Amino acid sequence: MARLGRVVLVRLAGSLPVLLIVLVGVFVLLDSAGGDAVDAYLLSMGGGDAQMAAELRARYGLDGSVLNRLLFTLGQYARGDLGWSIALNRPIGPVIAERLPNTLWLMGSATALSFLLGSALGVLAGRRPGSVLDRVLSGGSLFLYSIPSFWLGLVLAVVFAVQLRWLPVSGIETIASGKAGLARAADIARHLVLPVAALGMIYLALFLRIMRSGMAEAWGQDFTLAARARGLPDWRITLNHAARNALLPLVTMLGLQSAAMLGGSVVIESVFAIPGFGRLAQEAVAGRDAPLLLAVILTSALMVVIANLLVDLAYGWLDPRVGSGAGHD
Amino acid sequence: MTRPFLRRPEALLGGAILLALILIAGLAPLIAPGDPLAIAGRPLIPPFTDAGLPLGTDRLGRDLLAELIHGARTSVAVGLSAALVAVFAGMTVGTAAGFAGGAIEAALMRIVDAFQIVPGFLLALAFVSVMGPSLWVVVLAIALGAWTGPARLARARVLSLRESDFVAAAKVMGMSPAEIAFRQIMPLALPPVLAVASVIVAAAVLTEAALSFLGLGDPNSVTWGAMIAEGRNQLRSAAYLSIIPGIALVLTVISTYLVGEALTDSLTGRDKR
Amino acid sequence: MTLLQARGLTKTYPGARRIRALDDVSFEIAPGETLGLIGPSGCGKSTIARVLTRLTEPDAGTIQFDGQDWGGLKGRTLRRARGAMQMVFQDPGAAFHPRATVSGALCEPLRLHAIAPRSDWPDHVERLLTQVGLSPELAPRPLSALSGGQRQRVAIARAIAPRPKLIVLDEAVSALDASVRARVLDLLAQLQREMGLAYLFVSHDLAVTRALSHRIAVMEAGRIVETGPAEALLAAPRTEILRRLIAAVPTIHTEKVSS
Amino acid sequence: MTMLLGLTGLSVRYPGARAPALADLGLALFEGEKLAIIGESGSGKSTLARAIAGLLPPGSRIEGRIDWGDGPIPRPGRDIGYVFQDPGGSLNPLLSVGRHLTEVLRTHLPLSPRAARARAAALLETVQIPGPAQALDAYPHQFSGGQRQRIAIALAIAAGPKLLIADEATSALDVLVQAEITALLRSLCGAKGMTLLFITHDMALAGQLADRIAVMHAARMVEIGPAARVLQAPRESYTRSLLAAHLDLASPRLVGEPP
Amino acid sequence: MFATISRRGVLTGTAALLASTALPRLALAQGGGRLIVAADSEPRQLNPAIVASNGVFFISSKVIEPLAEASYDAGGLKPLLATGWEGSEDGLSITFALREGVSWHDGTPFTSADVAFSAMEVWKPLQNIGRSLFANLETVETPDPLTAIFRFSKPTPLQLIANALPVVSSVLPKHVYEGSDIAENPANRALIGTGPFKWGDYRPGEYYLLTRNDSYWGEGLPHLDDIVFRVLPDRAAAASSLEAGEVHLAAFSSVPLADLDRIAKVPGLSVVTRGYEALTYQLTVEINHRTGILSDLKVRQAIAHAIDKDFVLDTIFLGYAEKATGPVPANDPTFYTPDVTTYPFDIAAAKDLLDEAGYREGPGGTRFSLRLLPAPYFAETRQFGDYLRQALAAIGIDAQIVPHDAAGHIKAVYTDHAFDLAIAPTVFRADPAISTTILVRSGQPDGVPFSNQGGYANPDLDALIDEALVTLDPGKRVALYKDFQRMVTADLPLINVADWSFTSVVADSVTGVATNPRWVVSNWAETGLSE
Repeated sequence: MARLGRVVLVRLAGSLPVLLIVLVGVFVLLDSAGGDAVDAYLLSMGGGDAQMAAELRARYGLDGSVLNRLLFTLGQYARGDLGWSIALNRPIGPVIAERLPNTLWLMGSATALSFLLGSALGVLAGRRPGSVLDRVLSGGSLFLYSIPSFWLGLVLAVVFAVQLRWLPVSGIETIASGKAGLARAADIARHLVLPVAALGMIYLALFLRIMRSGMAEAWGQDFTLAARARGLPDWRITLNHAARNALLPLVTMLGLQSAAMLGGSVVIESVFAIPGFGRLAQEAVAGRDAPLLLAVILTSALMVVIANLLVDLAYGWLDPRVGSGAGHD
Repeated sequence: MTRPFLRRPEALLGGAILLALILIAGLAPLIAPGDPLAIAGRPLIPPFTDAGLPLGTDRLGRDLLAELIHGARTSVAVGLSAALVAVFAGMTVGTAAGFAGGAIEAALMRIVDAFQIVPGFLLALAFVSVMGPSLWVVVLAIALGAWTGPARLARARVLSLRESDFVAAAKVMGMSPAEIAFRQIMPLALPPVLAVASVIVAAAVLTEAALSFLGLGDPNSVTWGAMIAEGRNQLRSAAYLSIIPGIALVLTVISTYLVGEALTDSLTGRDKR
Repeated sequence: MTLLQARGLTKTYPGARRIRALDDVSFEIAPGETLGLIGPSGCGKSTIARVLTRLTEPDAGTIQFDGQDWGGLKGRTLRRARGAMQMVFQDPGAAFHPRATVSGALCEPLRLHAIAPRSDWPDHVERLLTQVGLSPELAPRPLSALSGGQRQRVAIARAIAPRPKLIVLDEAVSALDASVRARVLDLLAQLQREMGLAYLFVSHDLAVTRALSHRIAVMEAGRIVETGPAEALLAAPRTEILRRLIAAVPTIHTEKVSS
Repeated sequence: MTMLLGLTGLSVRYPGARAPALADLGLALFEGEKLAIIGESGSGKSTLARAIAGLLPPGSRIEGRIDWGDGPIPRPGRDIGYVFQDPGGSLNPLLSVGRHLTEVLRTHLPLSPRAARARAAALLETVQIPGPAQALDAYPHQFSGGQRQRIAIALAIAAGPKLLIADEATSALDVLVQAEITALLRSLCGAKGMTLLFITHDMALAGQLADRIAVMHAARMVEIGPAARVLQAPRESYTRSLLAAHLDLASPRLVGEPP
Repeated sequence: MFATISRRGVLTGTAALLASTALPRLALAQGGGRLIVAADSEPRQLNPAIVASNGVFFISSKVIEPLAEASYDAGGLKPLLATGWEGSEDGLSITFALREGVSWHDGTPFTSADVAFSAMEVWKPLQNIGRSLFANLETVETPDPLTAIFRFSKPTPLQLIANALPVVSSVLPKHVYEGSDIAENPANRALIGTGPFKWGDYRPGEYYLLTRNDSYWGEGLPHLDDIVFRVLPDRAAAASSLEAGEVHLAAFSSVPLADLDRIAKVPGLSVVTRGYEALTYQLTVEINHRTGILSDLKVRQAIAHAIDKDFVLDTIFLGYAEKATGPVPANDPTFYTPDVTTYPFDIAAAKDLLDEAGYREGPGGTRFSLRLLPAPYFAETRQFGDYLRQALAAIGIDAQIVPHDAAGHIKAVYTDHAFDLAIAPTVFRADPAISTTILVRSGQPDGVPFSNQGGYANPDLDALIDEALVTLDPGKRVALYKDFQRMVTADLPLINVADWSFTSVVADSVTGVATNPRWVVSNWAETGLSE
């Protein structure tokens, strides 16, 4: 366990230079923007005068040079302070802490759904490549894969929430319901059904296709032929040999896709009015809130790093050839 | 290569749709002359009710068919340009990293990592908001999130090819590194990257639509994404406004995937042989 | 007189295990001579082939070849000089660019070493093919359409095209079927007689090595443990590894049947 | 001698292939004998082995008859053991050696998990894997090529098959290891009375191991007979050419004295 | 025919309004309940005394009250915290009588000291509108706890101040703010006021919760138990939520206009257009007079002629707007005059004007190119941008839309002046002096949004604006502002296209809807839920 902890720490430390590149890049990008946080603020006030704008810029430290602001931000981060959001007029740390769980729930559920269902269906499709079942599943997944998620989300909302009224239209939980514990969890789960379906479908399709092609590849390899030669039952070869190996590229893909999934949740959060990271990023961009956007992007990047780390650990656990090196010698 | 490609019925179907689409995109000014954003009739004419405006009109009375045809042009252009930029940038960086090795490779790959861990859509969102949503900015924004794939692929391919016997043979023969790089390795590193390019094209079309959905499309040109986004407000009163471009979008993406898949199979298949 | 003189070659591959692939290896090759290099897998014999052809740089050691400091040559000078030392690889399928044609592959050395004006290339290709026992009609064919034996002959033709003095043969016949292998070995021996070539013949197969080599060097764990004239060496092995290698050669207990 | 297996007019054509991989082949295999099938690459020897084991890819066109002696049609794994050429590829890299063995054992034999594990360890001991108990928990990549092939053999014989097919089982191994595996196969067949079908391209190896030798060429069987007879008095010119191409330490050398 | 349909939409809306306003009188007993309202944005700053904007008022007006609220009754004002106001003859002072028995949500009594503090420490130095409106305010005297006397250094028309009261006079508790950094006081995020509702809870990105103030000064008020503002930035989501019954009210046209016809037919929902009269938006084409071409009046007139206002009303606003004749909307009862220069839709006339100005059609029919910057924060301004591009193309002007997001647009237009034409949603706030004359008065410093940033300078117009600002007599003042409208429409420093009224979609169970001309941004004390 201590070794695992060290591995995690080393990996996170290793990603520091990359995170620094991200930070500087975002800073430079925002600096070249037309309009700053004060412009956005004045818009929300319906106007103001020039002196007011100057006062506000001084108050939020927007009158310094890029380098100074960058160094100031770095200093803040070094002290573990995420800074102050100009657009929300609040410290950023608590804002992130509020929004992160919603996005994590959304992404986590969508990932779990698409991974479990996608890999299961992928095994079914890949069991007999070219069969009717395979064609139906492959074709269906291609169709799902091609549908824009926001469009799917809108249609799902209209059908299941507005017409049938089975599920709530939007939000992450019933507003100010005062629910707690299990009742609240059930409430959140109900709210997540549609967004998770809209976000998860694409990845379900993707994972199905990867699993299927992984299976197809596994069938061409010696060890599945060897398993047949050993007279193992069909289901056993499928699950224990072909599927097990086909799972590896899928797990790799899971890590690669974590960034894309986080990006996809931006649109879904917008469609379903879920106060998560994507919405926060949109607000930060609209409000030209550099510290907030920076924090959102860095946190996202960190989440992707952690997701990749988890995936690598899972990979190491699935594939004895990687990592440990311990064992029989 | 052609035979296994054409033998697959789904590849044939995808190819046919894609070909039709490219034809429509190329001939758009001839099929639907004039500005597609021009007001052509009463607003919100439903489809198939007016012979002159077969697909009806939108909120502002613009000809939906003309918009659709010109939208094909933008979608194809955005998809292809974004893929082109991403593949070109990725190939260049990936090949450079693969050849250079050492510190240069490490530095380049850290940059690739940086782009890879930032959600591409988030980056595109910020980029377009900041630079203003012109078509080129959108193309660049999409490419920004898509070039790392080709970069990694190209690098991996270059690394493995660099160690292969025929490269060693060329070296022993006295061939210069530049010639080995560009005449021997590059042509072979390209096919898998090109195969991925079709996925990038499809993803770019979808990303453009999503950006337009969030109001970050170029207002000077018609795109299917913007049409869907506009139509979503009338999703329940005039659903055709977003369904028609939606179908066009899904068809395009599906056909791109189909062709890409067939292409991948035949490209990688040839390499094996 | 020596053609090639290697002194103190040492090479350690980086990595967790830090395998010492070459450990102070020295040897010589005379003009027109075949030095056979034999040993079990992983003993470092292929590393020697790659170090000699400058595909891998040694950590230490010197190589004198053809009267110059071969190990110290760099860049353009090295590329010009490379015509004198050529190499044939184990897998005839992998040694050519996947899209090369026979004539394309054979023209490369002609171009790179300015062997002949471009207009004479077809004649050269024809002569080279004839020299390695192939029909000149194969010239326009893609290499992928040739059999393994034919491809290896093209590889040999490519190697002799720049008129080298030494050819490094790295398991050059190991991937071939027995009957093909015998004919390719015959070809190699014949070319050596005709052109005065020297070979470094790297192989794990003692019987094959013995057939083609004047002298044999035995390797084990990165070192040359035994060297000597082929017959004398095999007749009186001094090391355990050579004894085991000799014992592992399967023999048909019968008189040779001539065909 | 009882006949284990009889093939009559067996032809196999792979899906999409123009030429048959096996044409009109007849063969009788007797219980307890060791039959070597030799031939060069593409001669159809592996197709023959896979046809017998029922491992041809789906869609292959098979004509002719495969007759098994009395009793039920044998099942792969239980009645036929199969060892492949590549010892790495035939093992699932994600499963421990113990999982591999117990999986086969419990598929074919009514064993408790504990009993299966004990049997697995015993099997590893039979194939001379050091420390069999610990080896059960190790993964294929942690073993050398030779050890992996031993494990593959243990898997093939786990259920006590009557017939063991070794399909180029030693070709991918180092020369020194090759001899050990050959010896292991010989002793296993002797001890358990298994019939051995040994596929190889090496004449001498066939001669050392087999009672009878069948020679294959271009999808057909050209000659079959007792090993000594085929090697000493081959009837077919193809067999003779194979023998002529064989090299061993007694073969004539291709080079003279050092220049 | 199309036009008739959309007009009918307005009519049904008004009918529904009559029905709903009738209800509170019939149903005497109010059932309390929770009103759920869709909010499309979360203002960064919620203090209405500092930020006087509709986005802030929408939420904060229920908690913090102004001295007076707008009213449909004659006089246009309804007393809230002030019960009366009187100006001196010389225009140098205004005396407010304050309501008795009012206390802050924390129990402290409300006094004239709070008004004086708010005026001198907040409205005058900090408030976006108050900074100019109260520029001449010198002191506020408090002779007793219920009297506040505002003293000005220059004559200040009572009419202007009275008209501005609902917008600028939100009163803050002195005891909470005194001695603190007012702009950063925590009470700006957890408001403390005198209003019918108390600050409850705020979950960013999710909701604001306001709860009933049991000790409100209005007898028997408020009717509701609490109000939840649910954050729904996506307009389509707002419509769906209404239909699904998750939300009772969506204001400020947050349901897309195109969806209104359908929504109006959904049982239980009504479309209401009243309740916005005192905060009319105008669709305005801002013109950069620094651009040589556009400094030519003929070109501006040509552009005005090229705009088919009927089309704009019917297609973009679907009938939920009126044609604008000038800088004062027609629904203003006091200042509006129809007697101004008008520019009927006439492409031929527009082309002639351009020819006269010397801009002839070049090859391809194009005369010149312009940069067009539609404000991105309203669907209507964006759509009008699309339309204007087409309308200008018809007379040979090639307008290229330069897209920006909100902040980028503000900077491009109001700081960098990187535009030729811009499309803005300007607001008329009951008196031209509050936020309208600033749109054409010269001498505005760079970087001030919603002010004259087009470089327009007309000494005559400036003089008229300045004169009106110190004219005390209401009759004269009104006359001056009518001249103002005539001058603006004649010289076209900007082009007013449409007076744009917002719509609300309200569940039929909501009572007390649209009871005053600023209803959505008023205190909702009389709003309730039936059933």
